[in-house]
Amino acid sequence: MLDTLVQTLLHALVLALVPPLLPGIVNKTKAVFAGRTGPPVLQLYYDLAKLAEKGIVLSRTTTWVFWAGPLAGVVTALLAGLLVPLGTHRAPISFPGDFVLFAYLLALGRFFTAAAALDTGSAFEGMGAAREVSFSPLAEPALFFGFLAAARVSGSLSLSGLLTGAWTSGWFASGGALLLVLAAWFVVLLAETCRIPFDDPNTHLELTMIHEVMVLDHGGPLLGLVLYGSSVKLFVLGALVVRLALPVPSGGPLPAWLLFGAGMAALAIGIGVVESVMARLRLVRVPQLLVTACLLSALGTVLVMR
Amino acid sequence: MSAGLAAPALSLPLLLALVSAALWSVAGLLGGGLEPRRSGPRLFAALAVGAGTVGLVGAGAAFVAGGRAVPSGAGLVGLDALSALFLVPISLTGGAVALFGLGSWHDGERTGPGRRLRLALGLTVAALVLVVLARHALVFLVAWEVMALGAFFLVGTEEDRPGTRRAAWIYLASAHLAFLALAGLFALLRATAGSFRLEPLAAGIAATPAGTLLFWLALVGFGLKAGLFPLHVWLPPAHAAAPSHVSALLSGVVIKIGIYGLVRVLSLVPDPPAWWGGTVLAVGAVSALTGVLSALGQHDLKRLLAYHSVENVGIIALGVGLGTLGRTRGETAWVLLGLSGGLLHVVNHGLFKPLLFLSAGNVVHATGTREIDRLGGLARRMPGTALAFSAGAVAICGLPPLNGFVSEWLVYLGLVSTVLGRRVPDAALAALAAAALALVGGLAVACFVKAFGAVFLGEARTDDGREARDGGALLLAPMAILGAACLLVGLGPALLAGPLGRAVSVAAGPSAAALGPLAAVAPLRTLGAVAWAIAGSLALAAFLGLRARSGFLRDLRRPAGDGDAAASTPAVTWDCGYAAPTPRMQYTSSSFAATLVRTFRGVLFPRHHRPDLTGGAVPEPGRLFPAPATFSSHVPDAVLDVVLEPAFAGVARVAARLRAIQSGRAQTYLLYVFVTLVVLLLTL
Amino acid sequence: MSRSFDLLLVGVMLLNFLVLGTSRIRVCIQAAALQGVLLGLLPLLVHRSFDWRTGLVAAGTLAVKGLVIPSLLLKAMRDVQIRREVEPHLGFVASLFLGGIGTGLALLFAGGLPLAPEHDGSLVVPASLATLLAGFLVLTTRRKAITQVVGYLLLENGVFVFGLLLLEAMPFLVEVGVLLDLFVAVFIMGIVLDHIRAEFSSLDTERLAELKE
Amino acid sequence: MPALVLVALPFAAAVVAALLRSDRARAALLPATATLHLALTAVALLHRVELKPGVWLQLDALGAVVLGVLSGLFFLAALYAPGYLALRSDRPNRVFCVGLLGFLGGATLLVLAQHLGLMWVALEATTLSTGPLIYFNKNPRSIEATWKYLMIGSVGVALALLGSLFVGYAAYLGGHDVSLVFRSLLDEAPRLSRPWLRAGFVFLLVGYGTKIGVAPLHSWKPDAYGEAPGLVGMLLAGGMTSAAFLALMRVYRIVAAAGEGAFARELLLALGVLSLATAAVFMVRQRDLKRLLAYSSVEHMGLLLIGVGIGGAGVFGALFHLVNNAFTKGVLFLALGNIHRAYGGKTLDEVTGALRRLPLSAGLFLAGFFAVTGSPPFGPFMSELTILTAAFSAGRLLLAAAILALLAAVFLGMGGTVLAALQGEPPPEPVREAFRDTPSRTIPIVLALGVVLLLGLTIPAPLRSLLTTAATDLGGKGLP
Repeated sequence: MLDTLVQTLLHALVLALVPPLLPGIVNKTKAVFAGRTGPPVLQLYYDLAKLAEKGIVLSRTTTWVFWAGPLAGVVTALLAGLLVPLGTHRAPISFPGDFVLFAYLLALGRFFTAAAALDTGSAFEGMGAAREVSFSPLAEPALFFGFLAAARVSGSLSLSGLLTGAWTSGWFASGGALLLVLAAWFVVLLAETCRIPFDDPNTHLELTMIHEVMVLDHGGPLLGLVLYGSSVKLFVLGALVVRLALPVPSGGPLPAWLLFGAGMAALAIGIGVVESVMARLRLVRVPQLLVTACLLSALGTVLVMR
Repeated sequence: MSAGLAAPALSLPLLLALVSAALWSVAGLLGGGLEPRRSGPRLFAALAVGAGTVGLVGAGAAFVAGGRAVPSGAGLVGLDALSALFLVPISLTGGAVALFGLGSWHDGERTGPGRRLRLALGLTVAALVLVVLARHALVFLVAWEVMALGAFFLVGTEEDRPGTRRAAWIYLASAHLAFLALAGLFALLRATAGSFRLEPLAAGIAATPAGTLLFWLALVGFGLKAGLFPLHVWLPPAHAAAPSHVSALLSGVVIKIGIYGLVRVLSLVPDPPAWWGGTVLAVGAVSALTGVLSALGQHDLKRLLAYHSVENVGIIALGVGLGTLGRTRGETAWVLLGLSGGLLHVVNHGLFKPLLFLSAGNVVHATGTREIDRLGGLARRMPGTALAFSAGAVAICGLPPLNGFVSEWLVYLGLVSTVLGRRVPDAALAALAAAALALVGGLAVACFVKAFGAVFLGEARTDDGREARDGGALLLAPMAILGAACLLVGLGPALLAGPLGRAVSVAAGPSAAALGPLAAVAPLRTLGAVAWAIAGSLALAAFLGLRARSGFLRDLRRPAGDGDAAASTPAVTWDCGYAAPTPRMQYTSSSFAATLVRTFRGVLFPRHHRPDLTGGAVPEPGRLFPAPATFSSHVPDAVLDVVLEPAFAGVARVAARLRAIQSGRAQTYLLYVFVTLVVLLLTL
Repeated sequence: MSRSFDLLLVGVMLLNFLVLGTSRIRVCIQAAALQGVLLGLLPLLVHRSFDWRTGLVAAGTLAVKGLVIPSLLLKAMRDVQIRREVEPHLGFVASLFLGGIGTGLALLFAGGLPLAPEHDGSLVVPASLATLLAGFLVLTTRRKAITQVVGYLLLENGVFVFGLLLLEAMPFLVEVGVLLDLFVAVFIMGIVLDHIRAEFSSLDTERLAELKE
Repeated sequence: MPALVLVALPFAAAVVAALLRSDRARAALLPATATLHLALTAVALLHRVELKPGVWLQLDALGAVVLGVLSGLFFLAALYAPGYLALRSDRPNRVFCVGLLGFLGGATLLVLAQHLGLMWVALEATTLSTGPLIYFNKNPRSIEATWKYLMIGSVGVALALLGSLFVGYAAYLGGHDVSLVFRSLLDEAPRLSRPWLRAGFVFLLVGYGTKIGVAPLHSWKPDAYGEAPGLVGMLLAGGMTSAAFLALMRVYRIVAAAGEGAFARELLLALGVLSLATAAVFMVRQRDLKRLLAYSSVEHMGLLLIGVGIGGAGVFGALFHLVNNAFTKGVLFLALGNIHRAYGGKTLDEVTGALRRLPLSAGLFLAGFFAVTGSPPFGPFMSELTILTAAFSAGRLLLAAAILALLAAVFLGMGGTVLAALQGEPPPEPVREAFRDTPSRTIPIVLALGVVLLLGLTIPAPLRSLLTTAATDLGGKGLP
């Protein structure tokens, strides 16, 4: 009981505090690849602290929706995080079919973020919003096929169950299928968190951006919320991939948490590597890549059923 | 109905329901027919609200009574949980719509249409109530046709406007086709079962050719009314042409009657073959996809909403199909989850779609246009409407914590338990359906971000909305009611477990006894708790945002311009420092959807009207600038405009050629007589 | 049935060919009239025992088919001053040819039907059907309204011929009724012809093809 | 002996009409006669007796049904007539009135006749008496229509005569004393000579089928209905067709009794389905409203044949449909007559927005349209449903499906034209005095619609038993 409580608290703390670390790792990796020193790993924390101090410049065009975007982005990402098991224990919130909630929470966040972008009435941000909501639907089936495959492997209907169970029984039974799903989910992760090859988080050519261009008009604390929210989203989706990929070692929580942490770090570095070695895709190519991801995880599902 | 009233054994709920029907018709006749000069509208609204309340009470009483009531009233009418479940949206939406109508449709210059409108409205809703109560084929058919014809007059209310007559005709044609199919269906039932009573059929009929014909007649007849792809052709034009509160009634209730009929008839069949459920499921998935895709391409706010009705009916059919498949396979979990998901979605869509149509109607009422690309920035002029629309949008996208999520979640759950099942074909079908549903969800979000953003956010693109205002309480109250209902269902799904379970056990037909409680397979309590958590944390965030920058609430009501320097610095949109942006530079809804439309051009057949660059567009020698040129694009209906119109034109041509046989010469006619004689003599 | 009876029937059939073959409307009408006269004589030969009913029928037939109707038509023809059936929809030779085929078919068809012993071997059925067909030919191929009326007469004559088989079966009232109807029918047609002439100043039915589809 | 009086009355009235001087008196004579005829009909319906052999004039169940329809329909027409004739006071109405009454007399005789030959005589009489009615408008179009009507009708009737003679000869060969009285024919049916009987039926089918107006023998219909005044169209579409159908049924009954029923039913089905198809083809984009109604009549006659062809409860459905169709056609033709008068035209080129210019008549026309296309709560729906059910019960799934499809096509064709005429903006008022709805010109329509509505809600017990008897006479059965 007490153990559960502790784990839950730990889960919440990790979920709340660790995410900004990931972009730092990613950027550091890219810097290394580029032969630069690069910003410190904790850079995002500094930025958030600074942004919290600033005032806000509000466009006269905007309404409450402009505020709702960043807030909803953060809240939904955090709530989604409560569904994904991190340590040995089940996630704080876990019930049959909670993966649907997981996906739809992210969608809720997307709804308000995109709406906030449109609230400014700027052509650029409208463009960004359009791309955001146009690409992510194509990623949804990939996500769900993965869930279905894992569910059929593990025989469980809840995220905690199917992510853990996938390992215990699945990898030996039908590893190939789960591998496909893993690949698909990695692509989804890159797409959802607006990473290369879908989007370049630190380009400044508005016409080519997706996520960044949506938040051009958010400043100060609001921008902080946006950055924090996207980092949480990265963390949560990453956790999904890591938990599917890694086992839960026996012998107490500590090794489990350590393994998980290592996995997340590895994932971040992996993203960094991808971003360093690949170029952005042309926007018209993006749907094709997403459809490919869908096919991959669909194939995985088929393999599982056989 | 008279027989129903005359009958001795009337349970209280049934009596209430019949009274509500009677009240509706009275409302129509008094409020519309013989109008006491100006008080007609008010009288109508009052009676209608009364009728709605009585109907709700009756439904509630039916649920309390256990909802397995045997048909009473001389066996002509009856009220069981299934009927009661459909009675809820009918009564609620009916009342709300009547109120809204009072707000928007009693201005002097439209009295003539107004009276006809109220008359048709009252009779239509009365007929709707009667349809769900009917336990006898003839009662069903009569009520059905009254409902269909009433809706025809409702759609044609503003027949002086361009396009309305065509829309009404398309509706009438499909309605009558549906009616013919149903007449055939019940004639077949009569012939096979030997009675016009809606009673369970003998086992084994489903396997016969008659059974197959029965299924197809039901699917076509009810599918036409429900607007399942590819039978949805009447929906978009009708919903666009009708007065907005009528559109709300159409999509909120009328098309659901198609679902009701399908569920009711399927419940009569003890042993539906697997391919029945599979077909319904597949049709549902296809409708959901095509519906949302076509919606993406629309520029007309109400057409867009209409296509979403196709989508949601598809989701409902998906659930129903899954439930039917479960009945065949004897999988209670599929039955429970599929049917309850479908039926709950019926109620939910009956709440948020009217909400959307009423707010859209408010916009149309205030701006006088349905063209999304002529609107913009209405959130500041019509905050109430904007709030209502956003709530409806969140709900219809199936996003937590509102009601749409609950029903879609149930359907997902059913699909996943099917995926876990033993039979690979079923599992594969379910997996495809689930993925399709996921895609649909994402696209719906895209579509409603577009609609909400383009209409309510940013700057006004034209002068249409300059003077727009929220309108009076009569316009806002119905939306408030519906929105509250959406939130209620979202937060307390467990409350519905009981009634829903009863309705499902009726819909599951003879095999119902085996079904366990719904809560056993679907943790609705947990879901409710989570919904509270989500709602709570969102509220908390809003509150914090409020505290942190006490500009939040003010921004809600703030007219454009004056800001609060202390809280936040007002400025123009930075827009990367772009100089002097004009409202017309905003991303339009068309460009917003362009990527997806291009991606799915294979099914959407988008049409582009490009300027002719070889002609006037290039400047002649003497002139410096090219002549002004226009570019426009639209997405036609994939069935009506792309398939049916050409097909009908072809048929008409053939018919015209055939008519040459009526040449006008007596000699030729006598020759026909002679030839007939000879041919018949040859048969000797 | 007596030999003279069959001879008369042969005459009836030959008159069909005359109607089919000629382009002169006067000849058509006179042929029809002559056919009427023959039909008037036939009943007298059916019965070995002459009774007043047969006499009346014979007289009526002679009067109506042989005299009144033809004279009506001749008058109409004179009024409108047309002599010939020009360019019919089917040529005269072809009409004759078809008429011949029709007569053959009639003989075949009649062969297939059983006859009472007393009627055995008589030409009644083939003659009636052949006349019927001839009537149809005229009705469907001729352009002048008058000619069509003649065609109708032939048709009726065909029916009448068959009626001979049932002389005693058919009650007197019906016989008379039939004659009366025929007479009135042609009379009304005559009136309409008159109106047509007044309206179009011609009896060409090509003018009467305005109502289509 | 009400039968004789029933027949005599209209003919006597016709003579009086011929002698009367004033047009108004003649117009007034019509309702009077009609009322009397209706009353006598009621009496006759109440005192029906079993068929006695050798009787020539008598009312059996089948006759009772048609006689009721006929008398009722004529009553409505007669109510409508004075108002209409007052409107057309520019032309003398002697021939018109005589024709109307002659038609009534002929039709009544036809219904009461229990003798093959007499029945034929009566039908020919009806044909001839209606010719002048079609010519009432005295313009080139109407004379053309009259000519075709007379030619085709007379030829058809001539064929029917030959058919009757064939049947007679079949009896003659049967070897008993030939009487063409139905009763004795029915009693002797098994001994009739089959080949002659079959041949006779074919001739009678073609002959009477021409009068009923089923495809491909319908060709005169659109012209006649199209050019005749509304109330004549109503009498033709509701009365003449029903009477001719009765004649065919009497023959069918003999054929069925002789054991050739299956053969006959196949022919009926073939012609019926063909009629439905033809009607559908010709209704698509039909611009002339009266011709539209004519094709609708073709369609419904086809339904009658199909009902009988199916057998069983279908026969009941067919007879019930005969009643419904007659009165529905009454609504349509009279309402359309008013619209025709108001616009001075009957095609979509002239008629638009009728609901605005002529709310009552156009509204009634719309109701009639819904009724005739088989929407509840109107009578035709009930009868069509009965026929459909019978088709399913007989296991003819394909036939039923075909009927449904053709009905759908018919609706699509008819609806397009009707709505185009009723909805929208009416053209500017014509210069001549504007036509308005008056009680005398609308009450008959309302009455007819009332009948149709009543029949849709419930079949009165007497009618039901009557139809059941008639159906059983024809080898079918009543509603279970």
